[in-house]
Amino acid sequence: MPAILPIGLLLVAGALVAVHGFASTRNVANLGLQASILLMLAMPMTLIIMSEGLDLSAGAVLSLCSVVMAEALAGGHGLASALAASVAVGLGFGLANGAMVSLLALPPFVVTLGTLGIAEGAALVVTEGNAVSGLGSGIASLYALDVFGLPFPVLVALATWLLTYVLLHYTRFGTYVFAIGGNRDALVLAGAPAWAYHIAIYAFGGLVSGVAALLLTGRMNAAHPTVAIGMEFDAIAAVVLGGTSFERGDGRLLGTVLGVATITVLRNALDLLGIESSLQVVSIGGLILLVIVIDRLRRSRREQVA
Amino acid sequence: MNRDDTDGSGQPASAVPLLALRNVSKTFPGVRALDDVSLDLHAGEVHMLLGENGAGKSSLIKVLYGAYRADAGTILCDGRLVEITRPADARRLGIAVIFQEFSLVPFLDLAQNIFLGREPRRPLTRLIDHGRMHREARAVLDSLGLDYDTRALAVDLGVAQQQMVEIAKALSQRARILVMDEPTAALSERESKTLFTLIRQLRASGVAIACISHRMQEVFELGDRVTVLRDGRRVATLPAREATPDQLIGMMVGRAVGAVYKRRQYGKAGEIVLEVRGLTTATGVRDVDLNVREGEIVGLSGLVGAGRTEVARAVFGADAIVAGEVRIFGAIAKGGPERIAARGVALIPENRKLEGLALKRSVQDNLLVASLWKLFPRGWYRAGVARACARALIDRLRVTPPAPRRMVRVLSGGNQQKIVVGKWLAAGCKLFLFDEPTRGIDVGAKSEIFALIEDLVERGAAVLLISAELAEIVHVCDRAYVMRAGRIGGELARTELSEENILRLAMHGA
Amino acid sequence: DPASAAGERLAAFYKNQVDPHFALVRAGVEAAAKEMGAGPVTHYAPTRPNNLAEQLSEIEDVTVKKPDAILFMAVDPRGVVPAIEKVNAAGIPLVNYNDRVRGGKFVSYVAADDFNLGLDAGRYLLKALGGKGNVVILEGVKGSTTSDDRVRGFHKALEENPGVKLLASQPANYQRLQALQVMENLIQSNSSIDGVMAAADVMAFGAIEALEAAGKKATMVVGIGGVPESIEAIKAGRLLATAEFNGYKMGCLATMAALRSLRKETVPDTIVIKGIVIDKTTTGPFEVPAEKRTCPKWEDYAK
Amino acid sequence: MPNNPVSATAVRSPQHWRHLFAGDGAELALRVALIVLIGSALALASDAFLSTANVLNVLRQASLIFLLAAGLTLVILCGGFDLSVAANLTLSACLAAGVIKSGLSPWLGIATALACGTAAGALNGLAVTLLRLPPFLATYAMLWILQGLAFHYMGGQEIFGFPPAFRALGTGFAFGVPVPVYLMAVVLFVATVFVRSTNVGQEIYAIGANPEAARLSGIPMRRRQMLVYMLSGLMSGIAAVVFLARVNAADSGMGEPLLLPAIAAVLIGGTSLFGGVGSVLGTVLGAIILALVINGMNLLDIRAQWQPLVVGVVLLVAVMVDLVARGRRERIG
Ligand SMILES: Nc1ncnc2c1ncn2[C@@H]1O[C@H](COP(=O)(O)OP(=O)(O)OP(=O)(O)O)[C@@H](O)[C@H]1O
Ligand SMILES: Nc1ncnc2c1ncn2[C@@H]1O[C@H](COP(=O)(O)OP(=O)(O)OP(=O)(O)O)[C@@H](O)[C@H]1O
Ligand SMILES: [Mg+2]
Ligand SMILES: [Mg+2]
Repeated sequence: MPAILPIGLLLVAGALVAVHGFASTRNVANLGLQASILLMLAMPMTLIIMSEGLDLSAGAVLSLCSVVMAEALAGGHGLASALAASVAVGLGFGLANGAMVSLLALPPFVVTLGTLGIAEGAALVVTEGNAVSGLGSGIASLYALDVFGLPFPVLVALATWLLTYVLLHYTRFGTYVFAIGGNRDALVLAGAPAWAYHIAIYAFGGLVSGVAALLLTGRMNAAHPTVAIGMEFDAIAAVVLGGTSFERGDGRLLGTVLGVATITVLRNALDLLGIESSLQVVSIGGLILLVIVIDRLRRSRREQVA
Repeated sequence: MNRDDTDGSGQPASAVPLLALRNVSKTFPGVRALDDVSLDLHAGEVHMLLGENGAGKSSLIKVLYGAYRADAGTILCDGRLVEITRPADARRLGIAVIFQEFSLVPFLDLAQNIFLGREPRRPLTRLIDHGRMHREARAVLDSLGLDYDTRALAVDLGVAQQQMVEIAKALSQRARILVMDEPTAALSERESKTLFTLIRQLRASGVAIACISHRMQEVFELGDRVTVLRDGRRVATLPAREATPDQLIGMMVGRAVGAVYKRRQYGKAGEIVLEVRGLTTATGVRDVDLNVREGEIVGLSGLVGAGRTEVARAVFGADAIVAGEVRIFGAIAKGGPERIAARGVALIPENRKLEGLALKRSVQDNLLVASLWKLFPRGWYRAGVARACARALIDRLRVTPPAPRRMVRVLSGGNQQKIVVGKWLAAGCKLFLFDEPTRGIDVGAKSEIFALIEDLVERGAAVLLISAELAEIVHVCDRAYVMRAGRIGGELARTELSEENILRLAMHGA
Repeated sequence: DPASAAGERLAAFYKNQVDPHFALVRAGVEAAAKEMGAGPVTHYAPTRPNNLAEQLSEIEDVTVKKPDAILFMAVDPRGVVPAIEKVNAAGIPLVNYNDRVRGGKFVSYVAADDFNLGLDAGRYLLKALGGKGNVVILEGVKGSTTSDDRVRGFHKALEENPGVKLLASQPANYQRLQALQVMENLIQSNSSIDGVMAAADVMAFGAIEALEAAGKKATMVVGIGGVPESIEAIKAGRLLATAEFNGYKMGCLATMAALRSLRKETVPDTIVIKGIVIDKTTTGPFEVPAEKRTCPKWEDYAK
Repeated sequence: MPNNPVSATAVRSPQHWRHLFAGDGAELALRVALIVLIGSALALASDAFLSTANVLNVLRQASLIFLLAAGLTLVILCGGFDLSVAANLTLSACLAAGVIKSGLSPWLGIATALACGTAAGALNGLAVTLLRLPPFLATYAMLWILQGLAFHYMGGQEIFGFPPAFRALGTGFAFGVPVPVYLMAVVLFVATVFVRSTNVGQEIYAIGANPEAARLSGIPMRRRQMLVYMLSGLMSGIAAVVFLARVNAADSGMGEPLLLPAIAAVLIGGTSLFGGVGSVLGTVLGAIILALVINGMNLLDIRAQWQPLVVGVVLLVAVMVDLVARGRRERIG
């Protein structure tokens, strides 16, 4: 189990004791809302990192999807067709990323840094840099919906988790995610169309971004061309804090969830404590450092025992 | 698929070959890997493929498996023309291949690895049926006499275990045609024997088997027919019974070489260069004592997993020492590889791809990496000098092609191994730790490498030689230590060196 | 009135912790809170400058903390509306300052009149140019109220002076280096630039550096702001003028509005801080460092 | 030396300057071609483009990115990564500004920037070598920490107004060429000689290509890694000085916008993120391509919203161009 578990638990325990209002119903709901978009980015990101890849474009693509969705809504289209448009854009970027990584064997970091620019630029050009609003109340009320006592965004995020879990552990696609990261040649030699599955990993990421745009847009009842840029780094940090490695297809979905939870709880608790923003910045760095140092120490002990 | 054990060596080959390659050619930029090669595989035969490193054996297999696309030539299956453009096509035709490079996925368990690409799925949901997969994997492993846990991750296996899983993976396909690229290179004698028994069973049940090996005795032990390749061409195909080792080697290298390298002369041992006392490591070495003298080749033998590699790594400073000491020229050796190497010690590691080579760098860069400071003591690297020096090493090692700027990744396995060995030659070392220096190397290259080792000791170097091939230890070493379960099981002087004695110590201790 | 001091807890929001303008705002908030006997103020700025997503989370978190009142400026005027509505629902009074939010309920909106700041600064420059010549505009972050309104003001000024030609209008995102490089590039394609209108002083400085390095000291630059650096530059004759965008006053007045409303006094729903155009002749009052400044009188603004 | 097949003195071979580009001549040529292509297009579209002044202008703008990216290139060649370069620049610049502004000598300010940069680099190095942390994450954590310290130190204020002698480092000209361009040339020359013509440089490539093999070849891996992270930190410090001198002010957000351009410059320059392949010369070309694109967009008065999109396309084009060269490098012996 990665080091994120004890540290996350410690953090939560500390917050419960020391932070006034942390356990209030309202705050728990906040935590859920704040974690949900990050979780949705981090789920496919886990698979992508397991496949020895990276997706720096996730935040920019999410922003663009949100813009597309908002433009569609503002243009009087229904929620379903707006979602379809957003998913199509996300999927398009995912496929493009995947194709360049899989078929042209370009490094994922470079490819997705390029598509980050393209997505960001496209969103800026479409919106002229302005936020898109006037979406009507449909998406906002969907966002505010409670289903079986769970807020809609949390439900969508949990569903994404469940879906990713089933995909990873109970389908060929998931098995091949391990294989593409661990030994792609083995998969090719096993007769599987590795290239297609490799594309599918990124396409899955784009698709989830397209759906996550629903939450992002709903949260603001508007869209902003650069709102989610930078979130991909939080997602990557969550994935790696959760114990997924950049090498050899070693990944843990639950670890990612814990990583997302820890980052969210930390920021939330610091806000509730009213800690200076500059110190918040330092403590985020400190948390990441702490987790990876502990992970490292534990691992070297295991290496010695083995 | 495992019928009664019958010795199938006498079975006649059927008239129509199960698989036939006709006039296959394959060119890589600058290299003609296969040149008009034809090959027949009949049901119930073991067809051995022989050839020097880079002769094109692996390429031939890759063509018949659809991993490479041939430039010319046809493939017939059951006498019918077939197209094999992708591995999936080959699988459909009942071809299974065990490749030279491992093809296990580290973070999948054994069952998932064995069934990679063929995962059983539940009918309705199309989700993977883990229960069935593990049951069937269990059955395959049992048939090989392996008690590995099907839930263990591949990453936790040793090299030999990985090779056995590779074999299980191929067997589980119930293929009609089974091709093996140096399956025994990573196995100990005992595991090899298990494999041979199995191969005979498969042959008896009508499977067509092709097998690449650099070990001459395997050709005669297993083979019904032998095909020899040289420089991408087929030299000859003949019944194994009618062939002699010298004849085959002659065909392979185009010149006469002894089957097993024989030490030319034994010199006088000088002062102690390496002395290890009570060495214990976290990697499983227990209380090891040994020493190596100037002008000596000392063997370190034992079954796979006995901990020989770990001894070498600990001496070289690559693994931490828990207890005991290592002395080099009498002085205690401490620190990491850079400190030990600076004192004139070289380690030729066993896993060339992971530990030995920078695959994306050139031959020249790899050859000189350990001797930079020897060649350029001031620290100024001069490319012209480096090039000339690399050329000299390439000539000495007979690396083909002799191109210093070629990327190491595209060299054949054996040539890669030569570079791993070669990179220490210019460093001016006095103690060489050779860990499986001849793994995957053809006989010609093998004798070249042993000549090189002998040359080193004649010039006063000390050598510790680890090899899975007992014959090498017996014929090359001045004396040998035999390890068992992390400890030294015993020491054998030159007069006592024999395969039986080594095996006795390796399995039962002194 | 300090008479009813009650130690109210305030939360104040900023768009970033990078721009000195917000440091002045913060100083004003602190000063007014102290003066009126409010409790400690907690300050919130996104850890990444101008990050909307982070600001949304901060609003949500602050709602849990339930301060007595919130002083709020939006990274984006529209995207924050649902979050503000939640604060409204939680019954926490808000004062909007600096950047207007396009929705939600606020006790008061305290801000400069960005359009007029742009117009005044623009007019000042064009008058100095004698109603003719070539100018360029450096915009701030697209979509922010401050930038958009100020640029509209510039354009109005240009309309009034048909003799002046607008050569280019490029965003430099309130960043000095970006303004510097945009200016360097514009100098190459436009041999004569007579004036520059920058939506904020930082960008004016970037432009000045570029112009001075190119030996074009004659080009006149106006900005909007009035941070200490601007005053020095005006005195040194590098910056022609700047339209006062007084962060200190804004912080003071927003705090006063919040506290007064908490103390059941009436507060106007809009407080416009009229700024003068600061030029060589009027730098005096702005040379006082933030810690020595005093808040303006409430009565002067609450008409 | 019993086992030396050849010794350095035994072989006399002419020293080729060409080896400075050994191995990736094709990639570099393609990048130069890309620059020529973009340049010709711009020259056709805008009269102002081909003036000496504008060419120097582009080089000056490229120099800041390059200074930052040069250190990053070394780290990446060595198989590492450094996400903290820009935050390091910010902190170094802020501290240096503080020193200069407090009336101390500008020299002391410069020393502060270089020392701060190098120290932060050393911390990265220690995290990677001593604690063996994954570089991407360790330097990401460092990014936050350095940025936080800069926020804390500046408290939202800015520090501005430096002595002209100091400012000359960023704005000055010598023989008609901007000072930062000289600095770029010097760093390019020194770094290229360092990686191509010293043993240590060769070792850096070897570590990047396969750290385990390099370690088992007796290369003092940790010392070399330490060195590249410290050099990267030093370059952040140097870039901080140029930045300060150029804009005449420091604020706590100054470096952040340079991070992605610096990474992009390295990547457009053809250095592989997997280590062991690439060159500093490539990075300079990458930085010039970036500056060129932005310059062109300004000259043609294209709205700045298009910038990220165009830069993204250029990055992808650059790496795709490599596909052509890649096969060549692998096979030509
Ligand atoms: N992908 C490739 N690209 C370029 N050249 C290749 C490639 N694969 C093989 N070759 C070349 O083709 C020739 C035959 O290689 P092959 O691997 O078939 O040899 P081999 O007989 O299996 O040797 P070994 O016994 O060393 O494994 C070699 O010269 C090798 O360098
Ligand atoms: N049959 C086995 N059962 C359990 N562990 C094994 C077995 N084989 C190998 N190992 C593991 O592998 C480690 C050493 O393996 P390795 O094969 O490198 O040893 P070796 O003696 O150098 O053999 P060789 O050099 O022939 O590969 C052991 O410490 C052990 O943990
Ligand atoms: Mg082979
Ligand atoms: Mg071994």
